[in-house]
Amino acid sequence: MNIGSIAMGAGFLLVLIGLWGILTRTHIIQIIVSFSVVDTGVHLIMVAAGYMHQRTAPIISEGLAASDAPSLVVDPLPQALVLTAIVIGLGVTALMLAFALRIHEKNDTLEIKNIERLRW
Amino acid sequence: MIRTFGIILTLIGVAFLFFSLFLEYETPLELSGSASYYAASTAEDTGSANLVSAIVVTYRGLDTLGEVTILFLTSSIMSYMLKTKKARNQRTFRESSELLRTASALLVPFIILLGVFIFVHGHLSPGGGFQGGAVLASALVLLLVADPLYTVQSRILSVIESSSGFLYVLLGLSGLLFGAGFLDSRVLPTGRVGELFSAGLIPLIYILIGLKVGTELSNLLSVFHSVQGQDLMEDEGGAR
Amino acid sequence: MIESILFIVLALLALASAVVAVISKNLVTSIISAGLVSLLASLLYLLMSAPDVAMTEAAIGSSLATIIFFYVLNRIRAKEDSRD
Amino acid sequence: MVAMFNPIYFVVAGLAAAFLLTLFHNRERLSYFIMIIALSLMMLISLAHLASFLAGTGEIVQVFTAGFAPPFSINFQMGPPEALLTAIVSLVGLLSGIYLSEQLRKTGAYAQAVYIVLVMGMNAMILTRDLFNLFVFLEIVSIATVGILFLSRSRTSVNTGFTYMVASGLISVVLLIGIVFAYMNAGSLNIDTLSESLVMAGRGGSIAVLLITLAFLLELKPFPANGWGIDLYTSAPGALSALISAGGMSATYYALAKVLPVGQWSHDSLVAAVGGITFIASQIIALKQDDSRRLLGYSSIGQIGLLLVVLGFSEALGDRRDFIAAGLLITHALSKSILFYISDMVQDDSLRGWAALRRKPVLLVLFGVAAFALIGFPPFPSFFAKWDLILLLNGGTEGYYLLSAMVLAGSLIEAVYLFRWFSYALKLPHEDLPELASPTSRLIAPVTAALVLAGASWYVSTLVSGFSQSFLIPVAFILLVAVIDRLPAWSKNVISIAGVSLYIADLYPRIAGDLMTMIFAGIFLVGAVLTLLSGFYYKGRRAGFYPMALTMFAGLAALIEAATILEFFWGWELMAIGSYFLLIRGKKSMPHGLSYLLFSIGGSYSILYGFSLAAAGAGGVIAMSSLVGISVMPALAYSLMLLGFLTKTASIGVHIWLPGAHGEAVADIHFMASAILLKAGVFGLITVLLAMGSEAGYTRWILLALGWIGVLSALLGNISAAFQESAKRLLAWSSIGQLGYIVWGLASMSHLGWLIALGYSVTHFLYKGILFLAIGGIALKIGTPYMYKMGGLIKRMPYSFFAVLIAIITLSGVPPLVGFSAKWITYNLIISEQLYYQGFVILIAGIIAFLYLFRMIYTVFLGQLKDNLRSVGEISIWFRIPMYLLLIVILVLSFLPNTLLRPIGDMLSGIFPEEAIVWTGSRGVTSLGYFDGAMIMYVIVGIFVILTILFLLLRKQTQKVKQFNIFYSGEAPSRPELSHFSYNFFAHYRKAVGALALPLVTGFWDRVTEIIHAVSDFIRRIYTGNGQTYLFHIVLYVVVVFLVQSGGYR
Repeated sequence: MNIGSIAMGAGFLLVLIGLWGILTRTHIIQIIVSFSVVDTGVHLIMVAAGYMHQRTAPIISEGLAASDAPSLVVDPLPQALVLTAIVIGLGVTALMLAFALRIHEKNDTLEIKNIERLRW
Repeated sequence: MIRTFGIILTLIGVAFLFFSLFLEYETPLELSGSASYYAASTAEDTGSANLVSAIVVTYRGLDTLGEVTILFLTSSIMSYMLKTKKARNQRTFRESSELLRTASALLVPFIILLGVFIFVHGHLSPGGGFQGGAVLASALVLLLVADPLYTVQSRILSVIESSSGFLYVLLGLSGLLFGAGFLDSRVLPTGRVGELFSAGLIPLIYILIGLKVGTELSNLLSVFHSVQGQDLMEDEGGAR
Repeated sequence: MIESILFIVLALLALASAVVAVISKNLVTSIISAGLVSLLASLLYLLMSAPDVAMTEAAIGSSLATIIFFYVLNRIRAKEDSRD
Repeated sequence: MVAMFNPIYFVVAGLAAAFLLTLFHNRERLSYFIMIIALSLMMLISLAHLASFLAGTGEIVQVFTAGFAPPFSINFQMGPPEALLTAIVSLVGLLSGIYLSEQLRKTGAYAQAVYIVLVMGMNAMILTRDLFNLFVFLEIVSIATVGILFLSRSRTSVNTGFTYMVASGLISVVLLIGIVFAYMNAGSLNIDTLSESLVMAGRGGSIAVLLITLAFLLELKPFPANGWGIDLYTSAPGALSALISAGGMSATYYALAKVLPVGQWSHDSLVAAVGGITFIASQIIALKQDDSRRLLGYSSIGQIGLLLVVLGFSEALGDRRDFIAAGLLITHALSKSILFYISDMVQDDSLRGWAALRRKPVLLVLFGVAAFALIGFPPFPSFFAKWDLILLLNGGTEGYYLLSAMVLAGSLIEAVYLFRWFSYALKLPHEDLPELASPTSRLIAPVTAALVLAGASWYVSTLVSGFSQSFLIPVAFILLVAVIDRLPAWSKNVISIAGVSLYIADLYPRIAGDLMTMIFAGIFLVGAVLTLLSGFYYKGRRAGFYPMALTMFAGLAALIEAATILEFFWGWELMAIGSYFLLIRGKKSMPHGLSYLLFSIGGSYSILYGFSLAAAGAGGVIAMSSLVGISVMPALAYSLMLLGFLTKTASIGVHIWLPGAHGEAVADIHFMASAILLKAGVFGLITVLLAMGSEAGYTRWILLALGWIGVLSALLGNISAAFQESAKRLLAWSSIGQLGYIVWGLASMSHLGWLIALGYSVTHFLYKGILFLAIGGIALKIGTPYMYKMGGLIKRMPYSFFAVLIAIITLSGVPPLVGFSAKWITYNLIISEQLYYQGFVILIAGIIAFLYLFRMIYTVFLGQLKDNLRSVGEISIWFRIPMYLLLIVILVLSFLPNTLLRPIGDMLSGIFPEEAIVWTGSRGVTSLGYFDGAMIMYVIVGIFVILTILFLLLRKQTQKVKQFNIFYSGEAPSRPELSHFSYNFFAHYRKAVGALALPLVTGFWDRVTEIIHAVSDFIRRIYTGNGQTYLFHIVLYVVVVFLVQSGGYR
């Protein structure tokens, strides 16, 4: 078992743990925390998807000539995607927190059960 | 109780789904598809030593533009969603120690320099606009820790933010007008791989991204920071 | 080999902090643990030859996000205190 | 030209403007101006491409960003679907931007920037061909959506926004995992190269594709995992909901359509199932909804469900899929936008609050346009789309019969709630109308949307095969009349009569040889002129009357002219719209108009289904001849068509709309509705029966059922008529009875039977025309239709009395008038076809007819003149003219029944060859005996003359009594009018046979409604409002779908 599989497995477990939190925690801040755990898990999965055994970072330097790159570097594309995903994740988290503040303002509580709601 | 049971069952289902995926995963031995193309031709195409940077800025530049836009959205939304009332006088922050204040005053320029270094060298070494921008924002964090009453010049921040965003789009357009497509970085000479002045537009764009991300994150931070001590604007309206 | 063991330890630590982040009733613990998950993940990225991602996760995922969490928490605490 | 409008400019314009805006964040006017410029630019780009595609000169534009070919870089594609969808998104984006100007300006530049980015993101989602890029723009759209949601700043909007964020976050997780695994399996993120990649065949790839599909499905808010999305509609400003519903859903839908081929369509059945469930469930839930925005939300989701069905059946629909999807999408986007814009102006969110629209008729019109477009009435694109959809679903090598039936059932439910709502707006009595905030600036958006919808309708109709453009000419004429609606009634009346007359002159040469067509053309169009003639009575503007009456007549004319079943269906639906609006003009007619429309729609869906089977049998040919010898489930097809037409003849079982609807209509409308409109049903029945014939084995049962339906309609209609207090309702019930005779006659499938049916069709038109005009005129004159408030009117209205008398004699079928000849043939039919059971009931029904006829002539015209009616005058000359024209025809036909019956008989000989009646002069001979109209007339007139002479001679011996030469028994009744002798006239009969007239059928339909409402109330309980529960629904949905689908991977 190489570290790619471990990372992949850990990523899935992180998502599961986070999902558990999202579905069972009743405090909105904790739901957001759980969500960021899910996010981290997904990022881990994505990086693992690009990982290749015994290869180096996709940066050409003195030790790595451009011509050798195809046989020596890991897949750079998932890394680029993760970069994007991380930044998007921060944006989403920040926005969720802003909503949490507003909800607190309106409802004086962050317990999801006690928040006024629309129905049916 | 039933609810918890249902959630457990559902998560077991999710676990089963993940497990099925996990079984299908194996680390590849060869680069496939587009990855092999990137590995083989990035240096030649763009002149960037950092393949990830080349992908982020050039090949998938549109994603990055979108990503910057998301941060922009977040900080814009924040600016009217968490609009605070005019500052009240009794703000409840502890005075921070003299030591901290002096230290931060000394550190901040270096941190900013580090951030700039990171995004200027994005095409050469790990790091780039996002990382550099985040470092810039952390300088602000330090300032705020040292002096909670520090007022951020949000006007300047937003001018930098907007104009770097606008310039980013313009640089992209220049690719369309003088190069082969929107965001084509080969409008400037690609130079020799590994040199500071190489990789066409990539360093320029990364600088703009760095500035933009840095200011956006700073904006976010300062909005959240200011929220701590002040009340939010009242909301209007009733049912709707 | 050592790399693998290190990797497994880090991964287990990350999972453990994730569990703490989700289970803990204390919000501060939760937030710190979640930041820790990010930090550990960024170490994992480094080991997986993804320095760019590692830097980003460390700078954005673990530090900035945590700071924002604390700002919000402070605000809510302050408000609840002033009400009591 | 098009090259100037590089699709990448969507992004450039959007982002450049957004970034620029915030530089001017304290100059709202300038920043708002920049926003509008950017939005207009986006619209210009999409319109340029759309125009070039429509003109046929367009080529698919591929844009490679960064100058590298995909899959190495991200590319945009601008083809016809992209052009159309970006045009819709940009249009609604611009309109909503204009509509929201006040809020956007107040909230400032940042909100405007978010708004632009939202519209840009939707467009980019449509254009991009890269999976991950799609994800990025999807995120942009969801974040911008919640951001702009905050414009409304209500408590619920904040809670909704949070749930929405977490939910779309979860969906992104599903999507991201799917994308990563797709990339791992195929080494590409480009949609086009992915779909070519065979690597996807592996299990990992399959799951990846499933996850991606599922993510976009979830974004489209499938039932039941959509609680997080529905709240959005309730809490967002209406104009924003318009953008989300029209733009966001179009973009996401197209994203899904792009993604499905990636998995080699392996999930099309999943998409179809999700769509079907969502469609039906949303419609049922919407039924019980009282909040207008939430209702619109459910309805939007339902429409998306239907679109998913279309997508899922891509294979069956073939190259018509895009046409159908486009038709539904355009209609949905534009009409939903209109409704959401209006919802912003209405201050009261409840459905009843929409009565406020009466303050501004133009909004009512827009509401109507949107509602009819959503349901799929002509001439809107959805009409043609729905037609194609049903035909293709039933017409493929594999017929999806159940599915198409479900689609129609769902549409019917949608019609129920939309029109119930619409009728609230039109007719709900409101003490004081709620407020309406409708400055003229806010009208720009909905009016523009309606105009675009009209343009799209016209364009779509040119794309349809089997539909002649000439059917649009009457529509254009109607629009013209609608435009001059401000003129006084008489001028519009003149124009209308001129229009119809011109039309008749044009039509006549084309149908001159075809007697059957001539008869119905005569009833429909000559009837049109006669009813319009009586319209001169009305003073003032009679707002809205003429366009609607003409719509009905245009529909009827289209029935006659139809060369294909599509055109026939067009006419049928057009007629339904027109007649609905006519019928609801009465004061208390709202609920009845609604039930009329619902039975109409139910009936027309039944017809549509039958037609689709016919077309399926004919291999897609839709000429009228395809109705003959249907090969796909013929018994069902014919039964459904007959059932559909029976709703219009108001036969027993589906009659419940008629008494109320007709009973409340004003005089000339009553004439149109009863004497003319019902014949459309007869025309339909004849069309179907001619095609069906009576040879095939199954026809026996169909005809037997049809015969009994006719018989029972005759009996129960007549009984109920006898118990009515309102003269109008009496006539309405009587129509049910009369149409029963016709249906019965047709069902016999014999020469004599059809002679009766056609004879009755003509005579019923004649005498009912007279009766409606007379009774309607009287009711107008004295202000009540109740017979116990009339009496003795013979002295005040002798002309009316005479006309009514003649009509009644004709109706009752006693000698000497033309009714008798019909009755005589009836006896012949009963005996010659040995229809003894049915015949017995028919005879009974005939006797009962005397009861109500006697009651009517007696209590209205005879007896004592009421005090308050002493000075009342004769009814309007404009009523008497058409009345007496009809009367002359009756008299002619009575003297010479052969002028009518003989040519009909000759024609019928072509259909039913047996020689039934031999005519010599006015004398008809059957195997059972003979009949001579002229001779009977002479005899009766002779007797009448003798009696008159006797009466005049003996007259001196009678004693004249003054009207008030009576005394009371000393007790003052509390409601004197109810003690009038003509109140509850047939109380004793009611005791005996009243049970037959009890609304058994009404009870049945009430129960059906109740059950559906109960189901609705039960299902909607899943929307608890708890955001966490909604998140759980999403996760559960993923798991269930995965478990269901993964069976196929092993």
